[in-house]
Amino acid sequence: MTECVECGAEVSLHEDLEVGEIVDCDTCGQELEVVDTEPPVLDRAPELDEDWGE
Amino acid sequence: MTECVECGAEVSLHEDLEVGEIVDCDTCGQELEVVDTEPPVLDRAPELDEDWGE
Amino acid sequence: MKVGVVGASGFTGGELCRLVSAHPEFDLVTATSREYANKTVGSVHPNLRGLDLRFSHPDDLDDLDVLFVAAPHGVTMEHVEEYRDIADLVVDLSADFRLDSEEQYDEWYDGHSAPDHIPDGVYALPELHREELAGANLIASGGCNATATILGLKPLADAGILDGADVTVDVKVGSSEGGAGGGAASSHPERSGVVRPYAPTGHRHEAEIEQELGVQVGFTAHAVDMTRGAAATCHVYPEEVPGTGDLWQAFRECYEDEPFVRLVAGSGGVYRYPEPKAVAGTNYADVGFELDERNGRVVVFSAIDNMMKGSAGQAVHAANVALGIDEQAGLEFDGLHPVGAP
Amino acid sequence: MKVGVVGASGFTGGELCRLVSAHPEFDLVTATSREYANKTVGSVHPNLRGLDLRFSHPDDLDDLDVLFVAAPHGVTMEHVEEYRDIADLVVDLSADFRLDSEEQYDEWYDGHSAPDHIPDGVYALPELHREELAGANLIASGGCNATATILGLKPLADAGILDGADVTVDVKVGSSEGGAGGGAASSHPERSGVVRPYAPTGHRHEAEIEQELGVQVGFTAHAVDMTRGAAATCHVYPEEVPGTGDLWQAFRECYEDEPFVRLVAGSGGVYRYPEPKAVAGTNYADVGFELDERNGRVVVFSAIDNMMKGSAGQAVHAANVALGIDEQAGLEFDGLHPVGAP
Amino acid sequence: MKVGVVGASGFTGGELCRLVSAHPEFDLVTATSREYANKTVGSVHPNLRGLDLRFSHPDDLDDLDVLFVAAPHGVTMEHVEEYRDIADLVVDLSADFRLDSEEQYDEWYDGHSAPDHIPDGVYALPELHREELAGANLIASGGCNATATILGLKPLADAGILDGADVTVDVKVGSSEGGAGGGAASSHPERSGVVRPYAPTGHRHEAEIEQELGVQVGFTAHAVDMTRGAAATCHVYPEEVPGTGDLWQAFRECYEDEPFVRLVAGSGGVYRYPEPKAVAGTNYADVGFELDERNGRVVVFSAIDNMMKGSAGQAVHAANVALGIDEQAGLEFDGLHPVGAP
Amino acid sequence: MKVGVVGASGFTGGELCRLVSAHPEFDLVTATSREYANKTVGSVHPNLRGLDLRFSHPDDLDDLDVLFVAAPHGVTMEHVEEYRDIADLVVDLSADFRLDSEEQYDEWYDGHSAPDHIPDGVYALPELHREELAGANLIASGGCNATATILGLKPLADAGILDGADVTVDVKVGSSEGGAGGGAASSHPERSGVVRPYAPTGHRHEAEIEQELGVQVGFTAHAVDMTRGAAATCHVYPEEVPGTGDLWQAFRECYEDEPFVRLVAGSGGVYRYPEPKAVAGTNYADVGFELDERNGRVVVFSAIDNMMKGSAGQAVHAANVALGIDEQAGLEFDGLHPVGAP
Ligand SMILES: NC(=O)c1ccc[n+]([C@@H]2O[C@H](COP(=O)([O-])OP(=O)(O)OC[C@H]3O[C@@H](n4cnc5c(N)ncnc54)[C@H](OP(=O)(O)O)[C@@H]3O)[C@@H](O)[C@H]2O)c1
Ligand SMILES: NC(=O)c1ccc[n+]([C@@H]2O[C@H](COP(=O)([O-])OP(=O)(O)OC[C@H]3O[C@@H](n4cnc5c(N)ncnc54)[C@H](OP(=O)(O)O)[C@@H]3O)[C@@H](O)[C@H]2O)c1
Ligand SMILES: NC(=O)c1ccc[n+]([C@@H]2O[C@H](COP(=O)([O-])OP(=O)(O)OC[C@H]3O[C@@H](n4cnc5c(N)ncnc54)[C@H](OP(=O)(O)O)[C@@H]3O)[C@@H](O)[C@H]2O)c1
Ligand SMILES: NC(=O)c1ccc[n+]([C@@H]2O[C@H](COP(=O)([O-])OP(=O)(O)OC[C@H]3O[C@@H](n4cnc5c(N)ncnc54)[C@H](OP(=O)(O)O)[C@@H]3O)[C@@H](O)[C@H]2O)c1
Ligand SMILES: [Zn+2]
Ligand SMILES: [Zn+2]
Repeated sequence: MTECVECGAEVSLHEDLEVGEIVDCDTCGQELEVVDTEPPVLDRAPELDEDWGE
Repeated sequence: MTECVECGAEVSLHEDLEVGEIVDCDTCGQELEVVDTEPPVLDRAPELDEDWGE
Repeated sequence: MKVGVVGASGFTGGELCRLVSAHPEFDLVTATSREYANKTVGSVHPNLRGLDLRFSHPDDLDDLDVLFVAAPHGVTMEHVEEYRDIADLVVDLSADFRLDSEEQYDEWYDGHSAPDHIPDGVYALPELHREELAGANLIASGGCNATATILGLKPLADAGILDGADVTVDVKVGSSEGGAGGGAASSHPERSGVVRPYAPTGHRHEAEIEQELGVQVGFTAHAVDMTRGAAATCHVYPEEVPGTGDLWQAFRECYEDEPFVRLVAGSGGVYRYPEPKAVAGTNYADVGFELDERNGRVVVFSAIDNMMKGSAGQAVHAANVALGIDEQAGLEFDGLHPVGAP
Repeated sequence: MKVGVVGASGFTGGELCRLVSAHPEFDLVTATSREYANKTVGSVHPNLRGLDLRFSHPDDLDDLDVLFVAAPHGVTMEHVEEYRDIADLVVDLSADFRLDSEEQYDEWYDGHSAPDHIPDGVYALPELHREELAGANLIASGGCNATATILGLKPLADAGILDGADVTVDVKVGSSEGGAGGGAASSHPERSGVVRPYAPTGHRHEAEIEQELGVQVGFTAHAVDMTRGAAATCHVYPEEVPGTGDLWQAFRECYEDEPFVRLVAGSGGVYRYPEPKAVAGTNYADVGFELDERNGRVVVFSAIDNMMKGSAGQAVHAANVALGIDEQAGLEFDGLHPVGAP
Repeated sequence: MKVGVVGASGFTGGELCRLVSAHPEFDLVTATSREYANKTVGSVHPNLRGLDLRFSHPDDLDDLDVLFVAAPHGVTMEHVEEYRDIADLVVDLSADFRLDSEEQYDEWYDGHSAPDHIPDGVYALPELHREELAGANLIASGGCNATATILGLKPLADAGILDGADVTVDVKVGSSEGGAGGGAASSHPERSGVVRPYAPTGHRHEAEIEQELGVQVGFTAHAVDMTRGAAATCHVYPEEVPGTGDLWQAFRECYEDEPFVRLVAGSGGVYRYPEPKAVAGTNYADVGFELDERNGRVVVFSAIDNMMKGSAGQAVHAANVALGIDEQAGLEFDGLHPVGAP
Repeated sequence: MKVGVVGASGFTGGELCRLVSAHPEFDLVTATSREYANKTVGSVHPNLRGLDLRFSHPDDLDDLDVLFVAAPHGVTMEHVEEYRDIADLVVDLSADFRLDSEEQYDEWYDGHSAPDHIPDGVYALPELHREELAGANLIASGGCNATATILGLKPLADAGILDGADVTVDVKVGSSEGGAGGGAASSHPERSGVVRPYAPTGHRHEAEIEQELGVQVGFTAHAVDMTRGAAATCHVYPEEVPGTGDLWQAFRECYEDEPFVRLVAGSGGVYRYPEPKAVAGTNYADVGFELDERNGRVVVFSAIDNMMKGSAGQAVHAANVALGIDEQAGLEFDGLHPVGAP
């Protein structure tokens, strides 16, 4: 069990976690990148903004 | 000036026409493939259907 | 020319005000409304905020060159003497003078109170009646669903393809067709997102269609979620199935010199067939077709803006013809892209 | 029962997840997506935020009681051995097992890669195949336009009214029919407010309709501005025109015991005929009709939610029948009023 | 339990009929309408066609366990004695018993005709008044815009972040908020596609917001093109700008045990923040926020279905609490995806 | 004058083609598209079917009097030497030359590749820069949200009411703002019916607003269900609350001679305040306000068509000014009524 860096909730993780994988926090929905696996460490995943004309 | 194979209208063509180019008929909108250039010969271009779930 | 509009607070009346006020030969001098008399036209029609005109009461009409009447069925027949007295040219948008004989009114409507004027009425579509319109002084603008249907089927009628054919017309229309009033069924929560059969059978536009094309059609209209627009899908099973070339020839012969009818069929891209949003705000009728060889069927698509080619635009077009003005005067707007549900 | 959904990130797949997870006898244990593997199902389908499940890859399917496959045409035929190995009951939403013979696939699709399984496929509509469905282990959920059409015309077919009749089907559908992908034509600016002929002729659902009803129909589909919903207007010209009483009898005989077909015709109020927004979110098919004596025509209206009766709901209904569960289990939602363009 | 609904032909009344009739502990025995008395409930609400119930006149109310009143403001205060006589629990959806004192009614409404009952009224939101609701017998369901606002700002209020803060609330609502009546402004042609300021200032919901949160807000509401839904964007400039972690803590503390409030913020995909269509048909309030460090601003988003959490759902939820029933009974529907403009 | 449009297959590029081709002084000679090179302009923009012009490749630009560039950010800065070589006047619709200094680009965008040209760029709004525009040869058309905001707040800025005021801008925009591309979030099923916060904080238009008004604003934008249109609601808390008379005076002073800004506030009828559908297709900005005495707040409403006043219309207007042509040339269209969700 690892804490979400965005909202602080615990994020449930599946087993064969790999570095670089993206999971989402089920509380706040933040996309999290797995930066380490033993123990699992999560960081905010780079965001892809919607492209809106301006 | 070449006739559109779909509607029979004359299709205005630009100069440096190349075989394989796609132009559209300005009467009926049919996409036409240039199959020969001297003289220009046009045929129906292969259609790309919209993908509709069914 | 001094031009007036009766029923100017309504939807087609507002559209007429818009067209007349921007028309190079017309001066909008009178716009009537009983409910909004003395208010500015722009207070009802926000697009006409720049217009320096107030509604007047229909009882106070003065001499005019042209009078457009955009009131419900029955109003013009009641006032036709008065209107023709006031104006050299009366263009009526209701059904009051669309049919050729009193008998037809008895069959489809509730009788006619001014039958003597029926013979003077010319059906407004220039694509069918350009010659009779020249010099006419009573013009009956067609029904919007009828207009879409007639323009879609006319090339087939002319080419004899409708002779003995089974014809079904399935129409989809926007909410402005109901006019500015509107009860529960046209409230936003009930009317949004519908595909609602509103005239499954017995629609009175069948009368016009039959009169203009000489063919009886099974007609059904559905309300769909748009404000402007009418689209007719005509399913035709001819006795003898024509080829695609025959069809193109029929459509081109019919319309190649028409300024307001465009052939749209078989093109690539998103807009392959006629559809109402591509003509919204314009006086165009887009027509096209597809051949269904498997079923021996010709499918004709026709799309108009019911506020324009289906009413106010058709009326101005016919008036232009009647008055010998450039046909396209005041009707040059080409529409918008992208546009959502206009 | 352990239930899985392949294609769960798509529109019908998401609907299946919704239905399965709320179903009293089903446990949603697997939902596949290649693109969103490891993400929560709720990240794609916001209505399923409460679901404690992440997408898995379709290669990692485990043993299941029921597998629903909501992938594009061709996927199930490619994997059918594997799927039937994994699950006792496979319910496929694509067209892969809808038609009765390899020949039909050759005619309407691009051939079939698992023809040996074709005979096992049962067409999912319980209204037509309740008995074959009991105990089936390969079910082919019908096309949405075909479903609307078949349910509308079935009473007339059974009553012999279609024999020798000319039949035209004019369909209006919402944007979810195109699935979750979507190119330029389904972008909001281009797709809003349309009445767009998207399949004027040659629609592949004709094959199913013909197979199920034994009648050839002229079929045309239009995209209209709604997300969920398909409405079929069937214009039937019978050899002998029936009376209204005959029609009511035909419809009532056909559907009076059907839990998911409602007769809606001639009622008062705003909602007089079937219309898609009145069935949105539900598994109902509303069907109704009107007689056009003048033109010797019967007009049949049929409305469904393409996500439900037209796909996921039909699939669950058929699975219920196949598994001997209460037919209505998991399909009790009655829809909303008012509702805009759902 | 025997349950009745007054105003059942209206929008929130119809929603109550839907919820009550599917509720495991409730029996819908009476649904009143003056206009449609003796017609089936399904003739007005097409989703309730399966309901075997006809409208009765409100004068003919019999003994009930629970009475929901979904009539315009003023009706309940006029009949409150009678209603409380008839039913053990009266749940009123109007503003008649929302405010704590007669003075407030004098300030914001046109006075109160049954001030003695004011102290008995409990504001319905269980998130704020769960304890007072237990055993209440007069419940005042909140305003929909107020509900969206209060639920969005409550965590900040509790955390002291609103103390001394400037707060602006910019609301966007659907057309069902206007009820089933509707004049010209809510006709489909005029109401479609709008972003229309309908209550720029002085909205009466400010009174409830102030009462429940203890903070004065600048409030502006806009009509937008949807039928169901209310979205509040709250722009808060706190005296001291909190960090994102503080905000998450405030929101989680407030709502982590609430069955009907979900935190939605910062997620990926299409649905990153609360939006009304993701909660349409459900009793959820989705709330989320974003920190604007540059401007020292906290932006809070809150989205509800005005027919549900904003009225009928809130009313049933509160009744469940008052009656000691499972809070979520009858409110389990999770909504649809995809869904257009519900 | 010979005029070209780069990016003519896009939304603002198509609008420019429409405006230029109907402009009395302009000749549209070149419209570029890489994707649709050699196809007719009408195949992409159905409203321009009558235009006898095919797309050419942007590499093949010839000498022009005016070049409009409607490509994504970054394209113009990359090609600015070439464009200015080819054309006497370059009007760019992107953000590339809107800001006054390289530093600002570094802060808000990803740096600038042609900083030497920055000083030449004139911000296009004639309401603010009419004098600098006269004779300009590099014009930067403003952002649509920025335009709506700037025009709404300018009178308050000029009157000193913004000095020390807290200002929040809550914007609602249509789907055409995203351009012709569009991924999942802008597909019709996902984008319909939304009230979706898409830029809760940190919108880059804040830079322009700050530059043009000298005031920092808390800015949040929401996608709503329309195609054309942007509406800004500005909530202003001035240090000293002005009276309604002061406000009217500020607005009238600012705009009474402006051909494209209309004051709309407090009128009766359905359209009381600015709203985007009343300006759809036109170059008007409608602005209005309401005073909230209770909360010491001025609420300003501003509505534009993002395709017109928010981009292509503003660009043509600025070009007219720069070239000394009648300001309103080519921009006379007054919009439609009724109109749905254009
Ligand atoms: N909507 C369409 O798509 C369409 C298409 C083709 C033809 N038409 C025909 O055009 C006509 C007008 O339709 P609409 O949709 O514009 O209707 P509308 O919006 O309801 O407007 C009708 C107008 O007529 C006025 N009016 C009513 N009774 C009158 C009377 N006795 N004398 C003078 N004015 C009267 C009303 O204004 P006041 O009450 O303020 O005087 C009202 O504004 C109808 O005949 C209709 O069939 C409409
Ligand atoms: N939409 C309707 O109204 C409707 C009605 C009746 C029947 N149907 C049928 O239902 C099926 C699904 O339609 P839809 O509208 O839901 O489409 P959709 O939204 O495009 O979803 C299709 C899903 O299939 C998955 N997928 C694609 N290729 C796959 C493969 N090779 N293996 C496993 N999964 C694959 C995709 O997910 P990933 O890429 O993430 O794996 C995608 O989410 C189609 O056969 C359609 O004809 C649809
Ligand atoms: N719509 C919303 O989003 C919303 C949200 C929160 C609260 N509310 C509140 O809920 C209440 C109902 O709103 P609504 O939107 O459902 O309105 P509605 O659709 O207009 O319905 C009101 C119903 O009340 C009935 N009614 C009117 N006067 C009555 C009387 N004197 N005695 C008995 N019944 C009477 C009417 O039915 P008959 O004429 O057939 O009897 C009508 O169907 C209002 O107080 C409203 O403020 C509404
Ligand atoms: N949409 C609005 O409301 C709005 C408002 C104000 C300002 N703007 C600005 O206006 C510009 C255009 O926006 P839009 O909404 O019209 O976008 P759009 O619909 O996506 O169109 C952009 C067009 O630019 C062309 N293009 C792309 N890269 C190019 C390149 N390297 N060289 C030449 N042409 C290129 C593309 O055509 P091909 O790929 O076919 O060449 C495309 O059609 C953007 O800078 C935007 O920020 C837009
Ligand atoms: Zn989190
Ligand atoms: Zn051609």
